Amino acid sequence: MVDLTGLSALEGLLPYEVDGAVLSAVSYGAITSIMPFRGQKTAVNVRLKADGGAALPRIGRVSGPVAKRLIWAGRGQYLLLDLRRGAAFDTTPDPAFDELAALSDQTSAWVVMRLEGARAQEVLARLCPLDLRAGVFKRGHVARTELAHMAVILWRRPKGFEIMVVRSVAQVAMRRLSGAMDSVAAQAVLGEIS
Amino acid sequence: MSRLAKGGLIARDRPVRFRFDGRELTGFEGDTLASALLAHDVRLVGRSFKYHRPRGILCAGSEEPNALVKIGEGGASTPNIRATTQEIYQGLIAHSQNRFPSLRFDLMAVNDLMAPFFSAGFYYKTFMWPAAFWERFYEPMIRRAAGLGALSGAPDLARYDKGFAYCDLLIIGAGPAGLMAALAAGRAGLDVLVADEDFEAGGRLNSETLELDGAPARDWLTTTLAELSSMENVRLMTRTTVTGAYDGGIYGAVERVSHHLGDAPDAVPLEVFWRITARRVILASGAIERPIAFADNDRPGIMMASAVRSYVNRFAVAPGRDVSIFTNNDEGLRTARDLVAAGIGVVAVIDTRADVAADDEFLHLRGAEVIATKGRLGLREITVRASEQTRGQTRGQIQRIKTDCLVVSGGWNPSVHLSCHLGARPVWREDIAAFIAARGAVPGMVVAGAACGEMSAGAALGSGLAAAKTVMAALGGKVARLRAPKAGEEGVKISAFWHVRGGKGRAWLDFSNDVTVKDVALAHRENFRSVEHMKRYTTLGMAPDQGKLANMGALAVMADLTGRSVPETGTTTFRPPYTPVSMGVLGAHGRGVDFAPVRRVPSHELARELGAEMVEAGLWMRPAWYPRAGESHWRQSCDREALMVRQRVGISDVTSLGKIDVQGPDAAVFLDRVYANMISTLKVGRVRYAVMLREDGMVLDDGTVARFGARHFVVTTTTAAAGEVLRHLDFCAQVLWPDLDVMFTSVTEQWAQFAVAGPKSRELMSALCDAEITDEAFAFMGCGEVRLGSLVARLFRISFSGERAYEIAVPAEYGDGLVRLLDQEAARLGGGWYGMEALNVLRLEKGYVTHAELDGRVTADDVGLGAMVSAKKDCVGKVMSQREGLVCAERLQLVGLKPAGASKQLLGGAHLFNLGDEPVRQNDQGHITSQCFSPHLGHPIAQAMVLRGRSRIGETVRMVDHLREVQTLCEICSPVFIDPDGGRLRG
Amino acid sequence: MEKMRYSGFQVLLNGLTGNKGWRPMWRDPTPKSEYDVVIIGGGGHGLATAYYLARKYAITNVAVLERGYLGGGNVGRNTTIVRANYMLEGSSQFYSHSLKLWEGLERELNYNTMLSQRGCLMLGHSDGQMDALARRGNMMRMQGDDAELWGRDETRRHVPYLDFDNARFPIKGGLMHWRGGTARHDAVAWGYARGADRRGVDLIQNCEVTGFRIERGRVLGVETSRGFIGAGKVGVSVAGRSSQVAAMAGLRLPIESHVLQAFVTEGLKPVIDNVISFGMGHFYISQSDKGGLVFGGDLDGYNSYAQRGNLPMAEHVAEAGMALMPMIGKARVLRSWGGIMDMSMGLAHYRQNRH
Amino acid sequence: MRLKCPLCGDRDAREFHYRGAAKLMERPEAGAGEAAFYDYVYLRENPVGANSELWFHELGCRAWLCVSRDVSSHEILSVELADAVKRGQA
Repeated sequence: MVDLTGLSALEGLLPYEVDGAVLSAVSYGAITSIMPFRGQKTAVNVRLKADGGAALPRIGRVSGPVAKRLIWAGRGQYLLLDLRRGAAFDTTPDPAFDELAALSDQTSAWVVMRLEGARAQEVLARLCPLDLRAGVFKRGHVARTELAHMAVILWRRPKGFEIMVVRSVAQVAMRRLSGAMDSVAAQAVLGEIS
Repeated sequence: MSRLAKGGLIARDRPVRFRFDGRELTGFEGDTLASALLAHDVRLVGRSFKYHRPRGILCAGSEEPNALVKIGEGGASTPNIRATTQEIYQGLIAHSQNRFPSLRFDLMAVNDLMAPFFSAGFYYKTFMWPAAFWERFYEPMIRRAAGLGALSGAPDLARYDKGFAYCDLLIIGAGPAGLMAALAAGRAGLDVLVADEDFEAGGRLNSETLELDGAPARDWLTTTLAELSSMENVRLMTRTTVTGAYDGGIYGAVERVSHHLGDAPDAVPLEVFWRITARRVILASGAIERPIAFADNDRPGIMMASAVRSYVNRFAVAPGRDVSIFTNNDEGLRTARDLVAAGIGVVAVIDTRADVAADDEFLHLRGAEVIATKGRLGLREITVRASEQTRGQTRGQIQRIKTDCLVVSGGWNPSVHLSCHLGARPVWREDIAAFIAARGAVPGMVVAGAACGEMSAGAALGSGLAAAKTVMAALGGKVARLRAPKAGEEGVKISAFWHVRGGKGRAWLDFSNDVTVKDVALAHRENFRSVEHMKRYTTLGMAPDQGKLANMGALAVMADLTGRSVPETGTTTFRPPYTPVSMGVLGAHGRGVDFAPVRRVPSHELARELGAEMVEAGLWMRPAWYPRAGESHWRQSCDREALMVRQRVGISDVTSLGKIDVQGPDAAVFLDRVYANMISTLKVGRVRYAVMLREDGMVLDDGTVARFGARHFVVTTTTAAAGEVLRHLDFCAQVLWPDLDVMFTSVTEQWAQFAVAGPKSRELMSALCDAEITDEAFAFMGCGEVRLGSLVARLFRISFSGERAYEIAVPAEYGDGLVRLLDQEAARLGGGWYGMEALNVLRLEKGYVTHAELDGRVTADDVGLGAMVSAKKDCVGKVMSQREGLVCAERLQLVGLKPAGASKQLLGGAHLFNLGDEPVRQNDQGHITSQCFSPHLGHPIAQAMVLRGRSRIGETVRMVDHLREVQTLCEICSPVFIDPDGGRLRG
Repeated sequence: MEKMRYSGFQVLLNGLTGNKGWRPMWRDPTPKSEYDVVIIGGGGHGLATAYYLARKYAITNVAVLERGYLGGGNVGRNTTIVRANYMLEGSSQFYSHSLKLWEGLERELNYNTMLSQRGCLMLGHSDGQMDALARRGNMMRMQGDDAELWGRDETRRHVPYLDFDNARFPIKGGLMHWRGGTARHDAVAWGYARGADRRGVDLIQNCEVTGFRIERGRVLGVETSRGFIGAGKVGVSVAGRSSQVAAMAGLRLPIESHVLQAFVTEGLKPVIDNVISFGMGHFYISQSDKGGLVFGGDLDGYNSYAQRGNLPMAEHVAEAGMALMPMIGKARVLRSWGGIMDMSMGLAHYRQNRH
Repeated sequence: MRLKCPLCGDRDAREFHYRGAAKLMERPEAGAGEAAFYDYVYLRENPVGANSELWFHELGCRAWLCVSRDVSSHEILSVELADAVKRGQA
């Protein structure tokens, strides 16, 4: 019987740190897409709560504890990010949801990076057209947007952001983020000396 | 040396060495290249575009038309840099441009002697005979003369970056108006971004000897800048030019981060391009002083008055020893006073106004004009005509004045550019004889200071404050109690005066493009009288400065000639960018592999280890072939791989194909509507090949539909069309049939998927999976879940090769693990990897189509899939696919081709003809869409689109490739070259 | 009006006499009450139509009505490319004929349109694209136009400054069409205008058509800002505004109006000899006789009647330029502008002399 | 340009994909015949001024939007979810 081992798309490439910012990889055990069928949102919430989780967040928001985070991920779609592998749903969607929502395992599909530090926002602003100002894109907010021509989902954390990109471009996204970190840090140093 | 002993904003304790045309010179930190050159009495800095006239520094800002130089040497050099904005740094190397062999002695200056024959548009009237001469002789000659600077030709390896910025208020220009507005808005707590193109904030306050509230303006500036920099909500960006206004409150801006540094650290970008989104904007871009046209007004030593004040007051440089001034407004007198205060001799002020009070400090000729100048490489003398109205002067008296610098002021043109980028036209203000920005020209933009005609510092400060109040009112905030400081000066008194009539030489309007008053007159004579015609005919305003100095004068000349007023004559269109933007920064991150994201397949690492050649497919990189020892040509690898699949087993990474989970109570109904064939009848555990049409009836894409449950399907798309198909599904679900309850999730990235094909594929699959893969559980076109240890995998028995084949999908993070396992197991069975090339061979042998055939112009019937369009239901594209022209017999249809002549060569893109027909367009019978060598058959095969092709199986046609000079005979055959009844597929 | 012939001799003669002898290139006639043919739109096509009606068919009682100034629409805004490297039935023949007209035009018009047949190169980045280029090139050769299929090495020999080593989309080769090139866009409008005017066509500027007078299904003439003008036939060539003008006559068209941006850099010494198009990047470029790099890309992608574009496309075009030829990084964009294109719903371009 | 997505808020237009006239919402019934489909697929009002059109928030929430936009000024007049508009019509 075979036993395959998983491999992160950013294996061995992170963390990356330059003055004022740290980019690191975050590993969620399971990521599940939940798309409630028509009229089933309440039932989905009941079911989620029965599993010890939070209800689905509002549009553009995050809900639930860190270990079992629920994020809004677009029109009619939510992602359950579970720190423990296979905690809520295994790769085979929970049959209890059959009539309630379209469930789809996305654990492998998304790669999550965390960008933190004093200049994290400035770094992200080099790549991302979203209005990232703290007064606009607040803690608990989540957005699907673009990062250097790639689709991303991002939300604000206490000291920075978590950034989700699809697996096939994870290395490109990482390279662009680390490049922006270099650029911002170097320019900041320049500003201090001149 | 013309450096003044004291004053200025230069750091005299920090000398900076630099070179100009090989000459070693020294300036100070705070100098521009222009000011440092003037400090060394370097007046000649360039040659003009067309006539190679000697030219000097005219301005002190980005509008400079003459002093364009090359900075740096070799591959990293930059042409056309304005010496007036380039800060000097240790070791800077600058060269003059557009001259040969040297700046002082330029052979091309012969053009100037030919000027009478090089009038506006002369080239439209000649160079037509003999016909062949244009390209061989005339044009190369014109081209060689073209341009000012030269690109090095080497790749630009400089680092460029981009960014997005958001603010409540963007203030464009950090002069008195902009700073006052920033202070008010900053104190009120707005999120403010101030951008200024200069390296010092302050605008004209740095260049004038003004007092504010009774103290030097510099004091106010220092305090204000200190306060602004202490505010967290205010960001002041110097060296940043806002270059364009775009829809939705978006502004483009270029930040020049390290042009002023000789050796910036590696990671420092040269420039950053900002996309700034602002709720409100205050345009405080100031104004640009305009010249007066008179004979030979382009000599080195003739300079704009405001520039001269900048050089004297800010850079502590005397632009000449005996300076004269030609003006139509008070700025001339102000300049004279500043010069005198700096200890520089003022020879005369030539004032076009007859009705102003005489200034006794210097010779003030009123009602006078400069009618000629002398000095080949630098001004030596001017000729002045004083008119009858001037007291103390006789009528029309001509006098010559020795002078080495002539200061010119023709009034001010407010910098309205950004207010016009969304199509608005500026409006005329008679009292200052200038166009100002129209109200509401750009939504959310308020104009302040000189840009809206408030020419004095006091008025500018007041207008900046007022603008901030307007913005605050609109955004619902309040300005703290704040007073604009009082300035002593008054507004500019001007009497419009554009050009001196009746002079003998040429009077230059556009210094950059060498356009004269006579050229405008000629345009008028030839009926090019609309401003756009005049511009296009004379090329006025099309040079690097985009007419910042020239346009108004030319408009006035044209207005004169046509008898219309200046506002009636109108302006040409203002277009972005305000000042030129480098391709490097606008296209930052476009270079090399960064141009588009690279998508990696799960087998990427192993493919690299195996030395596979990679090829792009959409944004993905996929292995094309896997060379083995002894294989030196791709065909060898490809042939081996293809035969391996036919004979044993091959494995291939098909992850890049689009995979979409379709779920929901209405999933089946929905898929019936988007696919041409019937999907709802598909049983759970089965797969169906399916075709999707566009609404116009053409094929959009093909793929498979697998049913995993009553309400759960997994559909695949081709690699290239994955994004388009998902968008189409969302469109159908949300826009066409929102009543259907169906959800899509792209699972392309979730599943690493591999094809396992060949007679031994079942054996391989069984070895891999926990349970044996039987034909009962997985018959041809069956699908289901299998376990690989703790993993649940999806298994599909589908084939794109014509062999018994499977596709197995595991969560992508296990992709690499599976890849290595597959590699090992395949090798055990004498098989291995096959790439895109072999995949193409296999599909051609079997007669399957790809996007080479499905090119957006074919119907399902054209490619032999007509029967798939179900008659029992409607679907997207069905009605239109049955249009007369799409179902008629006279269409190109998919067929196979095999060689029938001595030459076996079949070429993609070659066309087909009936035997005996001339190979011309009228006889075209079709073309080859794809071809390959079939190692299985031992000869080339092809797919072709042939007129009425399906009815012509067995016919011999001639393939002609004009481009590669190949002709051969080939036979039209079925596109299915192997196993037409599918025995191998079903096993 | 006196008809003046242009020549090197005239330029010389006038040069010696202060360029005082040049005459208006066209008249400014008052519109007559009726014409045999009225053409709406004084751009490239309208002027050319008037010219050929007069010269080829001796129909000279013709007026061209122009809302603004002659040649002010797309003919004055395009990127000056002239070519016949099309593939599909219809456009292929059309452009082939058009290029033949260009080739004799300056002598026919006695006006130098500066046709410069410096070659149009379309690049291919995959085997499939090379096959598609071969199909196109063969179609061109089959109807008598020129085309050469270049492999990677040959392409590199001709245009060594393209990025052959680090490109995201490697250059596999290209299709060269030597007879393609550029022409001075304004000059062709002015040349046709002068030619038509000399043959008696009335070119009427600042004359906007506001409606059609139609009786019993027949057009009798047009209402204009300068009054009613009767017409035997009315031709419409108002690219960008076709829908509106057609709607005045009660016609609906399968057209949307889109904006296409173009860009020019500051003048530079010659560095790019050919017209080069980079399909994968939606980018094309050439260098004008004045030294500016003239380039453009794809449509902005939304309906528009505003003759301006937006940043995303401008940035994309510049990124593609850097991807294709990283030597142009230090060239600076001087001006950008937008033209309005009539796009059919298959998104095939309707305009002649651009790409 | 910027569009105010009803779900995501104010966003740069670079996140969106433009499709064309909102008449595409009114797909004819299957039996409507070729002429009706020809009109649907090809003919456009192409007005100067306010235009009803469809945009897809492709790099955002993936909602199809029904946008009213002045095509002369590029001013966005309204943005609504296309499915809501469509259901409202039905």
